[in-house]
Order: sequence, then structure tokens, then C-alpha cells
Amino acid sequence: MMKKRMLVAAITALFTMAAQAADMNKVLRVAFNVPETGFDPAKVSDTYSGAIIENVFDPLVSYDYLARPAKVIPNTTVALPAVSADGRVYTFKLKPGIYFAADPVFKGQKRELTAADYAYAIKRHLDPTINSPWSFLVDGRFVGADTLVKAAGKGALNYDSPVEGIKALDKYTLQLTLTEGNYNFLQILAMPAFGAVAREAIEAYASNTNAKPVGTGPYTLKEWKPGSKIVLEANPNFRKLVLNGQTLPKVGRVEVSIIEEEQPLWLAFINKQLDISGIPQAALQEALVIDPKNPLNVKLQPKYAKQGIQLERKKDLEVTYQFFNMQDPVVGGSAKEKIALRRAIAMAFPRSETIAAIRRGQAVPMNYVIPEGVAGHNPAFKGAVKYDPAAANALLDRFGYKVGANGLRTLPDGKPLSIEMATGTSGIEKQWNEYWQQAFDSLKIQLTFKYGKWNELNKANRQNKLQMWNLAWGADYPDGENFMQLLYSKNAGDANSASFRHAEYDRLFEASLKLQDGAERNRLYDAMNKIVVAQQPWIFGDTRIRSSLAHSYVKNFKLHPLLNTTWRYIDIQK
Amino acid sequence: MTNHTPLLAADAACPASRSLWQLGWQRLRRDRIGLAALWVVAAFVLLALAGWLGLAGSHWRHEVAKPNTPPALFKHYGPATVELTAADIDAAQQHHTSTADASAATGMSAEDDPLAADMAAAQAAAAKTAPASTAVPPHDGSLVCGSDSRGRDVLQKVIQGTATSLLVGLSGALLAMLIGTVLGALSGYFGRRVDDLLMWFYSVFTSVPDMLLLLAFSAVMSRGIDTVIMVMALTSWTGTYRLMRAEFMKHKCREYVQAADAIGASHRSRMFRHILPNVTHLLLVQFSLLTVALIKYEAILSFLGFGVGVTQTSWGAMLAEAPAELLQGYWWQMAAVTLCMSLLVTAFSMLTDSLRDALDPKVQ
Amino acid sequence: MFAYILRRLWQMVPTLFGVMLLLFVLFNWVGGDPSYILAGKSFSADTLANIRHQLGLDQSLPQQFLIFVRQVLTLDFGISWSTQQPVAEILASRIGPSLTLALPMLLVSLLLSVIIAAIVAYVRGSLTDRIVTLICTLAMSVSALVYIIAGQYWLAHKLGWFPILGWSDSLATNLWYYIPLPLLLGLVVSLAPDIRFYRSCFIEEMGHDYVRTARAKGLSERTIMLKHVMRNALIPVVTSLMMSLPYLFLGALLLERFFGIPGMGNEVLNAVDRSDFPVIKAITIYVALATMLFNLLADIVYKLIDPRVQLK
Amino acid sequence: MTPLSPLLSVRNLGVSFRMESGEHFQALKGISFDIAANRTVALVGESGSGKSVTAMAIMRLLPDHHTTIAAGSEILFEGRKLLQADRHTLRALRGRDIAMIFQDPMSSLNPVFTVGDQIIETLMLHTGMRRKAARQRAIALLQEVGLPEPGRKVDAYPHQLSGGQQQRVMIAMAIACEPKLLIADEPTTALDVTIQQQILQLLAQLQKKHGMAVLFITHDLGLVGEFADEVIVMRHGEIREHGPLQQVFSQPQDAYTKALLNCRPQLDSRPARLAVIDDFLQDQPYQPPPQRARGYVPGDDIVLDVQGLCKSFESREGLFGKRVFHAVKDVSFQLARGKTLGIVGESGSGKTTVGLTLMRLHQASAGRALFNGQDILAMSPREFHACKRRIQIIFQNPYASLNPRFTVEEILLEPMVLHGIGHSHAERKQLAMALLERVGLPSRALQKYPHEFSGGQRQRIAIARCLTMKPDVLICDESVSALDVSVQAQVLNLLQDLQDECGLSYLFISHDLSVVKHISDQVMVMQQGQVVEQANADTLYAHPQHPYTRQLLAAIPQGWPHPGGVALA
Repeated sequence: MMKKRMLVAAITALFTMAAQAADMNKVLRVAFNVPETGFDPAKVSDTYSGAIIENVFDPLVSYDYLARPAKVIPNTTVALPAVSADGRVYTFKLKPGIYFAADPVFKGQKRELTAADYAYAIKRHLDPTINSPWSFLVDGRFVGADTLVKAAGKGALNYDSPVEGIKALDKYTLQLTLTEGNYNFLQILAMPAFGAVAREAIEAYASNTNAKPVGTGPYTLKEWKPGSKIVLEANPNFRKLVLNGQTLPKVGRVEVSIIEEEQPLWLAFINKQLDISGIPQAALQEALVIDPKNPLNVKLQPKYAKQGIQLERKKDLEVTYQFFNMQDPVVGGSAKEKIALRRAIAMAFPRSETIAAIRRGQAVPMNYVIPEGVAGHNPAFKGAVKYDPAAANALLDRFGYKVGANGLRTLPDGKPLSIEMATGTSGIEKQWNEYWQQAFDSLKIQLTFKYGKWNELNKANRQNKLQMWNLAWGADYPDGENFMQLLYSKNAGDANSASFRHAEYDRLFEASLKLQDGAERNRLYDAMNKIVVAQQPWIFGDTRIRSSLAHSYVKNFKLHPLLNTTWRYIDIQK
Repeated sequence: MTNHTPLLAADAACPASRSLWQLGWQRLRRDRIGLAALWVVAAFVLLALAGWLGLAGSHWRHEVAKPNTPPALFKHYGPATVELTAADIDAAQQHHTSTADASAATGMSAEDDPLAADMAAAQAAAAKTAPASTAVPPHDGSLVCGSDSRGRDVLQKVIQGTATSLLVGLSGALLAMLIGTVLGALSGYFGRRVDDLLMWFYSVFTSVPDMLLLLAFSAVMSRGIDTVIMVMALTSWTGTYRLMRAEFMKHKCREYVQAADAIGASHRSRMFRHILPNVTHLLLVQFSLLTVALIKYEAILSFLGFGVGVTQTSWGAMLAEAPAELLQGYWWQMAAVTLCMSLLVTAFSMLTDSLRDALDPKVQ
Repeated sequence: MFAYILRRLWQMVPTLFGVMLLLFVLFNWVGGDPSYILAGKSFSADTLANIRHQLGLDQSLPQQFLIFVRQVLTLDFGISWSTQQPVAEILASRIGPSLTLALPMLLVSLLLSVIIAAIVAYVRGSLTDRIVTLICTLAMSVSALVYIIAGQYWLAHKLGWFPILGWSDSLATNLWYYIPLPLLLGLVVSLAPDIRFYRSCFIEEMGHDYVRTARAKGLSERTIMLKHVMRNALIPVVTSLMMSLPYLFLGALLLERFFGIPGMGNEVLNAVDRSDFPVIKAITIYVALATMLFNLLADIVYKLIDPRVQLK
Repeated sequence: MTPLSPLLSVRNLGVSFRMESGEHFQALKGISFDIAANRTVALVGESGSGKSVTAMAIMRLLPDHHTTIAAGSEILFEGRKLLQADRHTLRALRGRDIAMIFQDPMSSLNPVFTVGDQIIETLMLHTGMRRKAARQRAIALLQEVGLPEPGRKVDAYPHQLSGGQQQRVMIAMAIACEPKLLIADEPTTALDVTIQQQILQLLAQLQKKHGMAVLFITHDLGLVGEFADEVIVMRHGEIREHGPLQQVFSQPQDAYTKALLNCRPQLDSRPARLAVIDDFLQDQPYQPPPQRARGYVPGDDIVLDVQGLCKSFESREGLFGKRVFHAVKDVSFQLARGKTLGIVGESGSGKTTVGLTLMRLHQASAGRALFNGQDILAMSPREFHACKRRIQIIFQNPYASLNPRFTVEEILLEPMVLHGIGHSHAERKQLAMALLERVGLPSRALQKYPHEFSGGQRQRIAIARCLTMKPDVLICDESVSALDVSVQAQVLNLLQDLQDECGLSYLFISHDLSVVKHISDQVMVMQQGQVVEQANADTLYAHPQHPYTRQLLAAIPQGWPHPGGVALA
């Protein structure tokens, strides 16, 4: 069976320069702890599906595996694109001789990757019938695209109608014209969601594009049992990709199991049923020796180090924050006593304790809206309020939040004060809630929890029904703009979940958009951060540091700050 | 004339007359296992009562020891991991900052903060009244059941958990029985249309998998004891319904009910004054069965995230923490809960068996 | 008989309708709005409206219910809202693993529990009986959760007797490699109550007059037990068995979750979590249908074992 | 075996049960008797006399764990000590040498095996026959016990046979191995009179034919005359009298035996009141009371006039079909004030349905029931409520007709409260005590629960409950059938007294023709829901018109020589 497949691969390889480097007998076994949803780049947005898409599809540009900080490099293009002087026109030259993975849709023909495929892939994100979760990245971005979208109405986009902004000049040349300059555009294009798709494949599998990803990437989807197992196999048609003298990918088969419970996930790794795994929160202390002097200084427990297990760490490009609904009559508003209430809650929350107990020290407190590793971050800025419940109480006293007969504070006007915090129902969320309860207890403010699934809470938040909720924002691309926009008033109710509206902030944000990363923009960002700290729409959380483990026989194991997976670089030598 | 009744001659010496309940109680008292089980259950109920009234386990949320301290007896068997504290994080952060460019350290200056004056005043006030640091002397190694991940006394938690779980079990069972009995009585007693309608209702409920009903009901209601109880009642009334329906069907044809009909007793009187007391012993047995089932149900429900909130704890909520703890070798919370739960559930099951025998009117 | 089956089938219609109504109310009322999942982390109101339109959520409730009715009639539940896979395919791929775990569990459990129950009923009142009963009661008192967590931790991880988890495409591998531990833990959970129930069935039958007749005939106790009592006691056993069959599909939810078995139970949890209404609808309707059919089957089997039963 | 040595010899048998309360109850207090080969011995006694215990002790079927057999007890079967025999010996004896027939054939047969299988099993076990041969033998046996179509019935399940047929199967099973001793424990109690007659005759025939010894256990002294050689009368675990049939009947020595013989209503006499046991336990010799004349006379005030009463039940069948079962078809009768109308018939004849329909416990399908000129069947429930107290019913089973969770006080006071009788609780309680007194119970019975009373006492409580409402008509639905004869006589006397005192009218439903004859003025015979004959009691019994009536009358066991009577075959 395996031999036969290799034979076929060898025959097809005769006609191409591509060499099948992967050893089909090598299997990489990994696990997701959340079920994936599907593999149509224009339809899904979750990290786990993204990890698969990343390996099946090829975006125009990608990141250097080894360079730190992350560096955009050409992927299917000959070189980085030529950018016009005004920063609006990008011209890409594709490498010829890149082929899609074999698929019945191509009727046995080899299908070469063309510029039109990228144009098609980008347009799909605009298609109203697809409802791409990434549409916010492309809406209004390309010249002439709006007219096309408007023409489509609720129906499908007319892909054949030419668009000024998304143009395949010839078979290998793609020209993208932006409505305005954007310094993050290449990073956006490096996202797996913008990998090339073959139009005929999408149309042939129109009813089920999620299960039939056909791309030019290093792997193809071999088997998919939704929510249970995903098997990737090396794509025999994959172009020749050499890194440090090694032809990629190395591993012929990647098996992804979905294991939602922490215990089996961790035990499966320890018992070598998985080759690479993250460390579940519960197992952090069991797996790592954490230096209390510097919790970020960790090493593997000797018993694991002895086995040759490798530890890799990366700081996530994310912030976590507890937001207040700024439109809420109780916790929102910019009156002084409202700010005082929010400030007091922030001051009463024992953030360091949560980092110690829940994160096991594997996080750094957030002090700036932009996390470390993202352009625009200011490590010197100390935005978080000091933990000081006594002062918080004194502050509330000053603003007339008196303690009533029942031992709970009331609003200054004497009405009862009760705050509702939205939360999920998982065990870890419960741990967080215990600390929130402790914080509110110390303030003598009544706290209730509104439990719900993520989508229900999201809906409630959009309907302005929440008061507080905890969210995390991971970088779509490593630029500060991706974070600062979280408090931009035009994004209120969407990415700006706190519905924060502040004229000065907006003015500064709009000004910052016109600037490239640099001191000038950083100054604006600092000013904006000060507004955020003063107004307190968020209580700053933390930025997690992720540890990943691999068994000794896994070679080339290294984490990348922006790539979801590094499977194509990994080798197994048992 | 036969007024002369030697049959009752011995009557004068007869002991006080006893109802079937009293007879049942007597039989139960003679059943040593049943009696022991009754005492155990009673002890648990007392404990739970103390828990509800705040007499026991009310300090379960206090952090009295270092996190994950092993039980006193197993002091040396716990894993030797170092628990981080907030101070460690703060210290590391200080350290981190000092190595960074201190000159660029920015933050919010007073002129940026609308609350600057108030903050200063509040901090001053707090500093003045600041009590001496209220660090709790850690009870290291002296806790019978050890401490949990937040340094709370597991024993206190178990007591509080007993209170909650028992409350959940008992009231869930009670509510389920109430629904089941009322519907079952109506259905069995009136038959025909009423029965058809209620049977339809019943078969609909039994056809939908319990788990799904549970998930759906829990999703609609907010979290907390009341919800857990409601959800359980709504999913577990069917057994009682079936039982009561059959019993009412049987009893309504019994001669004593017909006799009551003949003397003009109303439907309500016949259903609840005549028949109900005659099936109560079955209800009692059903009640204890249901209670046990619901206590175990609660554990699963909590594990799936539908349990009680953070201000309450229950056995299920504690068991839900077990997998994470076990990974790190902290077995004592699971052990304590399992032990307690086994004891109560075993006692309850044995009591059920004894009750079944003791209250069976056939055995006389 | 034929008329009876026809009538019973006919009676399923209102029940099924009720199930649909209940399901519809529950999930349209509480089930969350899946469009918020599909829309991703940042989206416009238009996108949301579009998604709702595509899912048919913008139609009036009666219309949506009508669509549901049509789906049930054609048994075509369309595609999953979260993965967009045909629901039929999802279910088809899930049923196998569920049954691979559940059927052996059912069979082994049935066999063991009937045998043990018969033995302890035969020696009722003896020390053996009391010990077995006590063990069963004790075993029943521990939460299934504890068995699974502790079983996986100690038996698979610490002792290494079993794999931690996993599933393969080969039935044989599953049966001899992956199934044993979940099977064992499932048995520990299910055996005790079964033994107790069957024991009481046996003991109840042993009190009947026909047993006295059999003794008066001079039959040995063993013959009485194995021939006369067993056949009668099988009636409640078979009934309870039949009733439990539909739950096979869903029953081992926790086991599936901990042991990575891609079965129905896990799928239901995921579907509820993602408000994947089509999958929930399909599973519920199928389980409801199975429940009703097995109830009917139970009555027919009942008739086969017990000639007294009149099918009305 | 010499004719002198008895087949079975019971010596000094004492059996006691450990009650649940831990006390011991002496069921048998050291009884001794012999059964010679080929003889039929009848063991007679009322409930609780220990007769069934005796049978079970012989078979060694008493439950081991709470039975104690007194030391010195001995049961010898052909010289073998049964009480000491091991299991194996016992098993070999049971079914082969000693066989037994039980009271309730329905529950005594295994419901899930065909009757043939159950006979074949015995045959194969004890005779070593092959299955095929055993089947042939089983068919032959079924033929012998008079089962119609034995070739077909051999494959029938017990529930497919009628009660009489089931009992025939039991008998066939018992005689399959030609036992030397057949123990028949109340074999006919659950059967209708006509069937009872046939079964008794069958047993007598088989006894002769196979030369078995038979131990025949019954509570009804009337049955044994037909074929017993000897009679043993038991009471409270002791033998009161033991002698040849003729002697026991004609010259009873024991007062209890005399009482038993006299307290049963006879067909040929109707004393003003029946003898009760106490009459014989007193010092004075029993003086038979005068006879009572009965019958409707013209000018009787008709209190209840039933016209064309019908009642049918529906059951579902097929896909949409319904089957209608007519339980009562066009029944008409009149009940005169202060008189008794007896309704007789076998089970399923619809007699009980008539009573329940008149009480509106069943909804009548058609017909009228004029009570003081008003049709009670057409009344609204509200109107009928007022009428309810005027018509009352006493049920058959005294154990089931009183709510076990009510005290007697609650039972008696409930109807008074419902119908507004008495003005205060105290007054009602006073009335209740008076009524208890009237039915022969002490007033302290008020605080007791039904389970603390015997069957007869409970029936008195049920009567007292009806009397609280001072009804005009009392429907007695098999009200004395479940009672022992001695108690039955007391209750019948009580009913008679009450009728005389209060002018009650009785609708007396019973399958026992002697009892009906004793208490009724007019008798109505029902068969399959229809009235086949209706006449004054004396007329009907003397000159039955309808064949069915004649058949019923012929089946009454009356085969013993009693004063002035002639044994009927």
C-alpha cells in the first residue's frame, strides 16, 4: 500500500523538479485540545483549523523559521513584492512550477499555481455567501472591491468581474492595490487564511469545502474525523523546499488527535503516545522546575530531562484583559465616580497571585495594550494599577459607595450595587472566578456571574447586555495597530468589546495609522495607553508564556512566534 | 343476637395499636444493618444541616494553609513542588523592570489621571488605617484532609460539599417526586384522556436522551444550586411518574377506594387522602433511590461545568478538580470526597433496602 | 401481531412530534446562536445577518419548525453548522466507535451480571450473598468519574497495563488494544447495579408458587433455578436490557471523552457546545426513534419469553 | 407392606414459625395421625388451623430458615423417616411417591412452559422415560383427567386454560408417576361450584383407579362427605376430632365439629339465625332456632327498580378495532323494602358488575335504576352524591376494602363528615362507638388499624361504615365468601339482625347457593351477563326451571348424612 503510493509519487515526480523528501514511514503524533472546525481558509478562523490550513495551503509570503524577531520572507513568490512609492500597489511575482496536490478535480492533470488563484482566494473573503470570519481584514482594503461586494448583495460574488485592486497581471504576476497605505499588509497576507486555492476545486467541492482542502502546501489532508482525528500526509507535488540542506517536509504523516481533557492529553504525551505536546496548566508544576526567584526561569523536571525530552518556550503575542462595558449605566461612563469604581475593582484584583497560582508563574503581567514582541510595545510603560485593596476601599468610600446595612456597598445614590461578570463554565474559568469573587468580597461589592458559552456571551455583549467579561486577543499580525484598534470607537461592539468611546483616543489612533512603526508612532501609542489607564475600560491581565515539549527523537523542534505549527521542519529519528 | 364477642376478649391486654408506619419503624429497628445505615444517613443529614446553618464548614473559603498541603497522616508523601506566591511574581517583576531601561519608565503621571487627587487621598487613608499584615499562619501539616490548590482546608470543603450535595440530592429528589407523583397520580387515577396526554408527555421525555435534556436545561438556566436542582428534577421525574401511575391504576380499582367512592369521597380525597398514603412507602424507597442517583449525577454535572458557582462547593465541584490535582500527585481531595460519598451512598442504599423490606405491607 | 406492530408504529407519530417540539423549543430558546461562532472574532452586522440567513435562523419560528419536520420526514438533517459536514456522515462515522465500546460492554456485563446474580440469588442469605451484595453496594457508591480518572491514571499511566487512550481504524486493534481499559472501567460502573437488580429479579421469582410445585415434583434446586426461575426472571432482565439499548449510543460519554473514542457521546457534547443544532437534532431524533423501536422490540421479545403477555 | 402398617404416619408433629417480631408461633402443637394405603383422609379446619402446614411438613416444603420442627416429631412414609431424610431421598420421593396439588393452579404452574412440558418433566425425572414416550404419556394423562383435546392442549400454556382445566393439569402432573400418596391442599377453593364438583369427582375416580392414598385438605366440611374415608378436624394447630366419615358426621364428639356442621347454611332448612361456634362451646346443649319464612309478597314496597340494565366494556383490538364485551345484558329486577334479593352465578356471570353499576362505580351502558322513583343512573354526579348514602356496598375482600392507613375512627367518621351526619366531631364519634357496639366490636377498636382485626371483624367494620349513613339498600358483594364458616355465620346473623331492626334491603351477591338460599327472599340466577331465572327463593330452589339453575344446584356439595338429610351422589 505504502509502496504503491510512493511509486505513484515517484512517477509524478519525474515530470517535476519537486523531490519527495518526506519519509512516509515517519509519523508525527500531536494533539489539539479543542476540536477543529474545517479546512476552508475562507470559512474558519480558529487556531486549530488554522494549524492544518497552514500546512495544506501556501500563502504568498511567510515567516523565516529561524529568524527572531519574526521576519517575512517570500513563500511562493520569487521575492518580496515590489511596493509602489505610496505604499498602495503591491506586485508579486510567483515562482513558476509550483503545483497543487493531486486531486480528482484536476482529472489527472498537474495543476500549476497561478496568480489568479491568489486573486480568487482573496476575493473569497469578500464573498457575502461565504461569510469569511477574516472579512474584517479585507473589507474596504482593495480598490474597487466594494463595488463588487455591493453588486453581489446577499448573493455570491462575481469572481469573473475584474477588480482594480485584485488583479492577476499574467500567469505569475499578482497586483494588489490598496485603498490606502498599510504597513501590515504583508503580515496579513502571511496568514494561512490567504493561502492559494484552486477555483475548480472549490467549485467542485462547493458543498463541502471544509473537508476538501486542495492546496500547494507541504501536506495534504488524508483523513478527517471531525472532532476526533486529522491525518495529514506529505504532498508529493510539493515544491522543492530546502532549509539548511534538508529537503522539507521530513515527516511523511502527521496524526492529530483531539483530546479535550487535560489528564489524558498529558498522560498520552508522557507515555509516548504523542510526540509533541504543550503542557496542560495542571501539569505545569509536575513538568517544570520553576525558579521562585524568577518564575520565567524554568527547566524540565529532572525525570523528564533525563529522558531527553526537549522544552521550547515562546511568549504568546496576546493580551488578556477584563473589560468593563463602557455603555453600562453601572460600570460604564466617564464620570469620576464611575472611573473610581472601575479603578477600585482593578486595584482589588490580586493579579500577581493569579499569575502565581493559575499561570504557575508562566505569564508576565500586562502593562501596555500591545504585548511584547509586537511592534509598538513599550516595555517601560507601567499601565497596571497597583494591587491595593485597602486603597481601593478608601477610594470607593470617597466617592460615596457606602457600605449598607447588609455589609455590601451601594451606589452613591443609595441604590443597591451589584455587578455581573460574564464567564464560561470550564474548570480554569472557575479558578479565575474564585479570585474575582475574592476581589469583590474585599471591596464589599456584590458580584454575580453570568455563565454562558462563548457565542452566547458574545451575542449578549453585542446586545450590550454584559457588564464585565474576560477576553484574550491574540495577534493576527505582529503590529501594534492590531491591538490599539481594540479600543477604537468605530470598532465598538465588535473588536472593541468594551464599547470604549473616547474622542482623543480616536484622534490619536487615526493619526497613528498614517505612521510606520517607530518613535513617532510609539509616542502616540503611549498617549493612548495613558488614556486607557486613566479611563480604565480594561483591567490589564497578562501575557502567557507557552511551553512545549517534544520527545528526544523529535528533531528540529523549535517554536515560532507567529507560525501555528512547524511540522514541516520536524524530523523523527527513533 | 351476637353481641357477645369473645374474639375481642383479649383486647384489653392488647398493646397500644400501631399503624403500618409504626410497624415499619419497628421492623426497621430490628434490622441492624438498616438501623446502622439510618444512623449514618442521619449523621450526614445533621452534618449537612450544620453546614447549611453555618455551624460547620463555613470557613471553607479561608485559605488556612499552603496550597496542596498533604493530609497530616501523609505529611511526607505529598509531592515536593514549590508553590509560587504573589510575592514571587512581584519580585520577579521588579527585577525585570530594573534591568530594563529605567530612565524610560513611564506610566500615567498625575496630570493625566482625573482621579489623581482622590487616589492620593485614598492611598493615604489606606496607609493610615492599614492593619498589620493579616497573613494567616499556615497550618502546615496539621490538616486532617490536607489543603486544596488554594490552601483551603479540604475537610471544611468536604463538610460544605456534603451540605450542598445532600441538599441537591434531597431537594432534587423531592421535586422530581413531586412532579412524578402529581402527574402519575392524575394519569393513573383518571386514565383515558388525561392518561393519554400525560403518557405522551412522558414518552417524549423518555425518548430524548437524559444527557441532552440535561445539557439543554442547564444551558438555559443560570448556574447555582437551584438550577442544578431544577435540572435534575426536570430530567428525573419520569421514573416516579411511571411508578405512581401504575400504583394509582392498581389502587383505584382496590375495594377500599371503591368503598370511598361509594360513600361519596371526592376524587381529590380518594387520590390524596386514600391512595397516596398507601403508596407512600414506595415513594419513600423511590426517594432514597433518587437521592442517591442525584448525588452521583451532580458529580457528573459539575464535571461538565454545570455545577455550583464559586461561592458554593459540592462533592461534584470537588471531584471536578480531581483530574488536574491527580496529574500533580495531589490525591487527597479526591480521596476525601470519594470516601465521604461512598459512605453516604452506601448507607443510603442499604437504608433503601431495609426500608423496602420494612415498609412492605405484605410482610406482616 | 402485525396489526399490533402497525398500531404501535402509528402511536410513535405523536411522540416523535412531541420530541421535535421539545427539542425545537429547547434549542431555539436556549441553544445559543451559532452564527456568533461562525462569524469569527471580528465581524459586521451584515456578516451576522448573512450567516443567520444562510442557516435559516432569520425565518419565522413556525417556518423553522416546518423545515425541521421536513428534515425528520426525510431523515436528512443537512450539514453541520460548525464543520459543514453532512450530518449523516458525521453520525455514520460516530456510531461505529460508540458501538465498538458499548456492545462488548453490554454483552460482558450482561453475561457476568446474570451469572453472578443467579449464583448469589441461589445462595441468598449466605455469607457469599452478603459479601457480593456489599461489594456491589460499595462499588455503586463511587462516582463513575472517580473510576475513570483514577483508572486512567493508575492502570494506564502508573502501571502501564493499558494505553492511555487512542483509537484506530482497525476493529481488531481497537478491541484488543484500545478498548480493554474503558471496557473494564465501564464494567465496574455498570456491573454492580445490574447484579443487584438481577438478583432481586431472581429472588422475587423464587418466591412464586410454581417453584413450590417444582420442588413438590422432586426437581433439584439447580434445575429449578436454571430452568424454571431463570426463564421467568429473564423477563425483567430482557426488558431492562432493551430499554438500555438506545442509550448505548450516548451512554459512555465520559469514557469516550477520556479515552479518545470518537463516539456519539463526545459528539453530542461538542455539538451542544457549538450550538450545532443540526447534529443535535439528528442525534436526538435517532435516539428517540431507537428508544421507541426498542420499546416495541422489548414488548415483542417480552411476548416471546412470556406467553401470557397479550399484545394490545 | 402389610395392610396394618400405615402408608404415612405422623407422630407428635409440632411446627413453629419464627415470626418477624422474633416471637415463635406454634402452628402445629404435636399432632398425630395415620394414613393407610388406598384410603382418603380429609383434613378439615378453618384458616389458621394448621392443615396446610401439616401438608407442607410432610412434603418437607416448609421454608427452612424460619421454621422449627419440634423435637420428637416424626413423619414416617413407608417406614422411612421423612424428617431426617436427606435432599436426595426427598427429591426421589417427591413427585414419585408423594405428589401434591395446590390451591391456586394458575400460580402453581410455571407460566412460561407448556403444560405438557411440565408433565413431561416429572415423567422424565422419575420414570426415566424418553421425551417422546413421556409426551405420549402426558397426553394420555391429560385424557385421563378429562381435559378436552389433550393432543392439542398438551402444547398449551397455563394461561390458555381455564381454572378447572389448569387444576386438571395439576392433577395429571401429580398422578403422572402413580404416587402412593396424593396430597390435595384445597384443590377446589379457587373454582366455581360446578367445576369444583367435577374436580372432586375426578379425584375420587382416580383414587379408586390408581389405588392411591389421598390426604384431602379443605376448610369446607361439606366437601369431604363425597369421598373421604376418614375425617380429621383441626383447630388452632390441634386435632379436635378424628374418625371415620360416617361417625364424624353423624355422631360428632367434639363441640367444635358439631359447630362446624351446624353453622353452615343448609339448603333444606332456614333457621331464623344460624348457629355459631359459641353456641356449642357453652354448657347448655344447642337448641335449634325456629325456621324463618322468606319470599316477596304482593304489596311489598319496591325500593329499587332496575330496568334493562346493560354494561359493556371496550377493549382495543387490531389496528383501529375495538372489541366490546357485554358484561351485563338487559338485567331487570325489583328490590323490596326490608327484603333481600340474592344474585347467584359463577365467576364471570356479571353479578358483581350489576352491583358496581348500581353504585355507579361503573358507568351503565343502558337501563334505568329507579330508586324511590328517581333514576339514579341518569343523575348528575352532584345529584347522585345525595343518593349515595342511601345505597351502600360491602365488598368481598375484608382485607382490601378498608384503607390500611386509616384508623377505624377515621374509616367510620369519613362518610359522616362527607354527608354532614352529626354536628360535631364528638357527636360523630359517639355515633361511631354506638355502631361499633351494634356490629359487635368494642368501642376501643376505634383507635385501631384494620390490620389488627380478623377478617370477620373487618367485615363488621365495613358494615358499620355503611350503617353510619343509614342506607336503605345495602349491596353485599360476596360479602361473606372469604370468611370461615363459623365467622360467616356470625356475619350473616348480624346482617339479618340489622335487616330486621332497620328495615334494610339487601342485594346479596354470592356464588354460594346455600348462603343465598338462607338469606334471600328472592333469587336471581345469572349466566354470562344475563338473568336466566328469577323467583322467590323457596320456589327457585325447590323447582328450578332453567337447566343452568339445575346444574348449579346439583353441584352443591351436600353429600353427608346429616339430621334429616339424605346423601346425594
